[in-house]
Amino acid sequence: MRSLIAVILLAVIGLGLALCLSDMPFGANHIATAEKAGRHYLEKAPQETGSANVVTAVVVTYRGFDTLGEVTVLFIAAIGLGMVLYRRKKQEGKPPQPASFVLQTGCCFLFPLILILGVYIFLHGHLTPGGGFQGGVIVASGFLLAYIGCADMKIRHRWFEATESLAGSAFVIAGMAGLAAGGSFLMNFMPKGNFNTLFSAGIIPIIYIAIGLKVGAELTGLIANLLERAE
Amino acid sequence: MVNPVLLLAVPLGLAFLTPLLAFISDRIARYVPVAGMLFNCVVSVSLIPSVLNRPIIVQTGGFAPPFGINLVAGPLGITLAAVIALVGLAVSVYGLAYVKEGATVKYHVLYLLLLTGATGVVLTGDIFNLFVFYEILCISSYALVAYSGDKNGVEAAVKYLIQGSIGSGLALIGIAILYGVFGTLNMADIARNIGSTGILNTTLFIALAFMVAGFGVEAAVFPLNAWLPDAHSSAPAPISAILSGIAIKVGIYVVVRIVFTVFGAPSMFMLLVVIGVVTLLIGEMSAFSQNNIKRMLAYSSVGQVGLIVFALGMATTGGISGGLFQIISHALAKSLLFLATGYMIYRSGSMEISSLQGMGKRMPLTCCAFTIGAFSLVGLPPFAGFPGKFMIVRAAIAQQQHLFTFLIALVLFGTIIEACYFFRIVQAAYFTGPREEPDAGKQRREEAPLFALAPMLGLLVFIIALGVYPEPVIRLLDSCAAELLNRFDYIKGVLG
Amino acid sequence: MSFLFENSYYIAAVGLILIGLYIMAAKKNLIKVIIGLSFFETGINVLLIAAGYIRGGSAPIFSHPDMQAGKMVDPTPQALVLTAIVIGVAVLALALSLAVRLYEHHGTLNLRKIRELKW
Amino acid sequence: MQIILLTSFGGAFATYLLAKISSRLRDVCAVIVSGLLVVFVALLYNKTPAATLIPSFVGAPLTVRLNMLSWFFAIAIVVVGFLSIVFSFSYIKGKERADFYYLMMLLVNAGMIGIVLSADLLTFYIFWEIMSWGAFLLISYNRGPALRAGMKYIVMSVIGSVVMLAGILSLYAVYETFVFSELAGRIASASPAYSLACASMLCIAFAIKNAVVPLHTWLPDAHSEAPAPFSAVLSGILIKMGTYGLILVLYLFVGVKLFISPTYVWRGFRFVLLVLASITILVPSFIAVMQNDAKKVLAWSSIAQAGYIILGITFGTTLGFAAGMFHFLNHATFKALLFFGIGAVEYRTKTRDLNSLGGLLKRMPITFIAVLVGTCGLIGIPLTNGFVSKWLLYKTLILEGSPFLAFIALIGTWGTILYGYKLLHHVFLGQLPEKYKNVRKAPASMQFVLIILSLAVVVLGILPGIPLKLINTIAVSMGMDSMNINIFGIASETGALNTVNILSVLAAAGIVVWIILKASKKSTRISQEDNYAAGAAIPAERYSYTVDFYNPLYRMIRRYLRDIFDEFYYWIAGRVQAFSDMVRRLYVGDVGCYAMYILLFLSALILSQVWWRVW
Amino acid sequence: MLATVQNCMVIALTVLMLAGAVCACIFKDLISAVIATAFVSLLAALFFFLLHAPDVAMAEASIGAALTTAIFVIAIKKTARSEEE
Repeated sequence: MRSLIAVILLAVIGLGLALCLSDMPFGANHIATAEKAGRHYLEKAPQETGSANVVTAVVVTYRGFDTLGEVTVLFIAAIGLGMVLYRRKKQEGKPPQPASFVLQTGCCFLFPLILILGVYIFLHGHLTPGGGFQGGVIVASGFLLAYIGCADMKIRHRWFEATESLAGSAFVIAGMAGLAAGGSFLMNFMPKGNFNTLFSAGIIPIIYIAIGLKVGAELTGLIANLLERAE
Repeated sequence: MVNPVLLLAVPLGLAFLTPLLAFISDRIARYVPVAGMLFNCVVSVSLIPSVLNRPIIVQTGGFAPPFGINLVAGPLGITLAAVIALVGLAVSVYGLAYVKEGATVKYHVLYLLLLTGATGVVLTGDIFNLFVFYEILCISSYALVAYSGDKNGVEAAVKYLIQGSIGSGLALIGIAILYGVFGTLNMADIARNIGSTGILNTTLFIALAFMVAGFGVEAAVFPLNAWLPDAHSSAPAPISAILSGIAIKVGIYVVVRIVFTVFGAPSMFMLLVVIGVVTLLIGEMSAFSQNNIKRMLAYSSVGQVGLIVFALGMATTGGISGGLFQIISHALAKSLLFLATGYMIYRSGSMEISSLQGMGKRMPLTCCAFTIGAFSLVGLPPFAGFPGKFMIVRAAIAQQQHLFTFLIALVLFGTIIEACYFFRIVQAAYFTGPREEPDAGKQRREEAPLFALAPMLGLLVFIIALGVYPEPVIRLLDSCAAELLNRFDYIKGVLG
Repeated sequence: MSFLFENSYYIAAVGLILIGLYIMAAKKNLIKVIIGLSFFETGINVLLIAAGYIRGGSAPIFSHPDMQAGKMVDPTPQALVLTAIVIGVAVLALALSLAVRLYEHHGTLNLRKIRELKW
Repeated sequence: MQIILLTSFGGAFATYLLAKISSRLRDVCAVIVSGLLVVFVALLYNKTPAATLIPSFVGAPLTVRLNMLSWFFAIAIVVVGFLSIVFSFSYIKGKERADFYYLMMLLVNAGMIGIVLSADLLTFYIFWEIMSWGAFLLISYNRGPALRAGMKYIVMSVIGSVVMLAGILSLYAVYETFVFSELAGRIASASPAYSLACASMLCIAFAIKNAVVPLHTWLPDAHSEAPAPFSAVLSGILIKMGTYGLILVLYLFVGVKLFISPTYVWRGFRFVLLVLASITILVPSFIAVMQNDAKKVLAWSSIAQAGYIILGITFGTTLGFAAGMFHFLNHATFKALLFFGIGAVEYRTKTRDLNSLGGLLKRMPITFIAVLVGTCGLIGIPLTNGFVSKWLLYKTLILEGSPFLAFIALIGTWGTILYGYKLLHHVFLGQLPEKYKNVRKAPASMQFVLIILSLAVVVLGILPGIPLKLINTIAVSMGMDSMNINIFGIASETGALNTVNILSVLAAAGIVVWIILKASKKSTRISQEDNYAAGAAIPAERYSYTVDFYNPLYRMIRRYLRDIFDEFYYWIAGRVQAFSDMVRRLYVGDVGCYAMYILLFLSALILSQVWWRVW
Repeated sequence: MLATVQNCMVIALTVLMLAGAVCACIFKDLISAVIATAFVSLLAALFFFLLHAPDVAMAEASIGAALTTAIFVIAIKKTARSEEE
């Protein structure tokens, strides 16, 4: 009964969406004119920000404020998860079963490689696809692997907390520096450098490093919290 | 002049720093929200005079509005930011005393971020940025509702989360449609593209419908508000106060901003009015026969939301400034009520109204605060609720339409019901319970601690001050109403 | 057929959104509901990216100096979707942690049975 | 003027704060404040100051002014207020939360002063509400059944103020002003339907406060459950704020010319008011006869007496107006007196049940005399002020050709005699129950109040010219004909009234009766125990008390005197409650359902657009 | 020709994706449902790639397909695995 009503309602909503989508045909060039933001980004991003990856330019500079908010959301999720799963007394759970030897060795072998990959991705965010988030997630998945595989690995939460706190503050401080130096928050006030090289694009790599570290630390903390609760 | 972006950057930075500070000492971390809100309070109040003439447009990243994200510190935004900071300050001081158990540092961080999210929503001029701040607000409130970790808190948080994420998802669909049609995310730019057609075409209307339904969840208008009674009644007292006082107001702000400024859709105004009345009636009626006091207050918030939406939907200067005044007075009064109730429940150990017996003797000051808050909500002079209700009714009658006459009758009926249940509680607090000899009362007095009383009394002073001399605020709100009504001024102000 | 060719991305997006909403409205199990939520969010992301696609465009990265800005897809939705994905995972993580807590309290995740707060 | 308001409000809070230091200081402060108010108001006699309190409050100034009408009401308020505070002295001593009690007493008083002083509807409304919620807190003060009474009162009061708000704002919507004097001129030219609508809304609001019959149900409970001093204020003054409001509406806004004009609309309106007023006299008078709670008797009597006032005022002629206004003043004195007297009895005996009281004549002589005087005034026995006003009223009714109404008013007076005597007898005459053997006299502060008011009743009865002169000035200022007043009454062809003549006639009659009594056989005193009981001594607890005093009458009229309105209101309240409970079921607690609500809302919006294109 | 093949492929992917979603809806075993979810996420990442959004594709693949699944599995481990009680 409920499913039926739901299907009917969703049919109506689907109809509405379809009507909308017929107004924005797939693949049409909706940013043809110059005053559209998308066109502006494509044409001006290399000069204005010095980043080869326009998406990165948009994420970090044009819509940097969004990114700050997004980092905050993740921060909230990490903290909120810790709060929800907070336990007054730390109970001693039974020690986790050690993983099989193959898994353990594989994890320990892969762990540094994954970390390096993650760091590479967020360092090259302004040049190649990827950036702070993707890199951070990859770092976190490395830690996930370590948690699963190397059961005896204990990383203290405080380090993650310190990292995310520092990285977050670094983001805000970079923004404030922009405000102080250029008169507007998150201003890309540093020299742009040579286009398409690692040391270019002003504060973008710096912010992306901060984001990468922060996202990595947050997601790791998140997983660690969940896992701890599990055992 | 201070840059309004600091209203967001400073609390954000403080929130990020808090875990570090907590390494040094938990005591320092506790005072971070107080510091952040104090800062916001000072800054936003000091900004009010300068934004009255023309809004301050703040660019981020140094890019001109349609290309970068901009903040629009107009009268409306700054006024709401000031209210948020003010109520936030009071509640954070209260939290110092109230929040003792559990992950206190995390609580304070989330609390500060919740208020930052709310401030961001009212200040931003970019619709996706609005969505992001809206999510900050929502997600931190999901987590905070479950702060105590008890059965009801977690259940309420789960329900809130599910409904809230459906809402934000729908809103994001609306934003996606708008972007697909216009290729821009700046609210002023979208508004300029929509123009002043009056009647929207189907696509735009559906985008609007998605956004109203989505953001309406946080605004708690009738069919979308089922999370509210659960969440408000199960959260810890300061969070209930913030949710009722601030969070739903921000939701209302978003809906109104979208309907008025972005779409300029006069055809939606009537819908708002009708939804408002229905919400009001359902909220007040549901509150009428509640035995759980926090749930009753929560339903009363639903009713008040209805009243506010009704007022804003009238789309006249009088109606809007009445609605905004009601937002302020309700924010003050309802957070006061929740704060007072928090300690009453703490002392009596039960949320049943019958357990409030004799509270007037046990905690006289808290009870007095509760009573005045209740009177203010009912709209009795000389408290802040009166000018708001008065202006709303005046604006509705000034419409001089039969429909409005009918609706205002329903609204007043709702007010009567509201008066009934609030007076019942006031009676229960003062005039029931064991009769005591005047001398014996001294040793049984268990007043709330000073840190909890101070913010209550602060809010009380504001309620009475607003009730006795509302004129400066009304003048401010009139310019807010003008900002909402003249969308072309807004567009011109942002895009030049 | 050409309709399908033209709009298959949209169909996928809308389909995901609707299935997600259906799961959220009609399913009893909280984990299922959260799965529905993740579909819903994925669907919106696909919708946004599809809306930003420009026929014949390339990825908005100047990996070679001779690339032209006119031949690129719109980067804005991609930035938005990046944000939306992260927000989505944040909500998801929080929801799952709440589910764990809920299970500890009620011993079930059946939402029809978890109805202490009502009326 | 501002000083008056400042004293009244500031004094209330000062009293409360001082009470935290010592209760002695509190009493002194309360008396000083209320005494100062009497002085201030008295000093303002025949002056017409005006002032602005707040230059702009929600877009309109808050202004106050004083004229003869408001002075007339104000002096009654402050005097009764002062006396009630003095009376409270011993009444409230030793009860819980006395500080709060004083605060509220003074606050309600301040609110009422504000009402009569206000020069515009907005100010009026604000003070009206302050008075209303203050009274609510005071009515609930006694706990127990008082809670129910308080709820009933505040619900009806809120309904009233909501209706009033609607009325005020309907006026504002057209004329864009709240000020009385500006409104007064403009309404006369409005369309009859519109002004009738506004006038009836305001009248409903005032009728609730004034307890005109279909809207009276809060009053009996509230009056009987409130603390005695406040009952006096409530009955004597507070409900008369409704009268003040009615006078404002009928004589100032509508204008007396229009009100008694023979147009269809206004004739009908006036007719309805007159009928309601006469019902208000008739039915409650007999319900009062039936009550066994001393304060309930007085409460119902208040409704009936308010009916006389309304009858006089709605009549619209100078004489009627004078009758109404004078009766207001008289009612304030003698009803306050009665409440104070019964309060004193209650204070000493801790009960108000008429059937268990009796024979207190010897124990509390001063109280007895006061209640006797009050009852005489209530009934309208010559030489008390009640006689004068009732005489004026009958005169008006008969002269203006409404003998039927006069007849109803007379029947009401019979009822008054019945319950007045019942009250007097049950409390003070008959046998003294054992347990009240040791009842002491009322405390001095109470006796002081009782004596003052008794004197006022008699003085006003002998020298009615003092207030009538004032009333005449008011009437003239509102555009009515003048009367020819002298200190002993009215000298005119139509309604000559001279208390000197009456006094002499009465004196003569008294002498005759006394002579007859002297000449006839001397009465013998008989001991209480000396009645026939088949030889056995009657145990003390078996004394015959008068329980079913008017049993035959009671059996006769009981059937017609159910308070159907009260039952009806309870029925409505029950329905609303049941319906609210049903509405609450909407929140089923299942989050899937809630998700469906959201989808339903969205799809309804989309559907309405796609199919009907409504937006 | 190439375009047609690609179009057909996209249609096939769409069908697969929706089928995966429906499967996730139907499966009583929550772990299977989560695997189906991961599959859908992976396909979504592929879609993003096809729509020339490599950044998003990376994010979706790493977050949607890997991290989310891990969190889901951990959470299911701590609660009940089967949908029915």
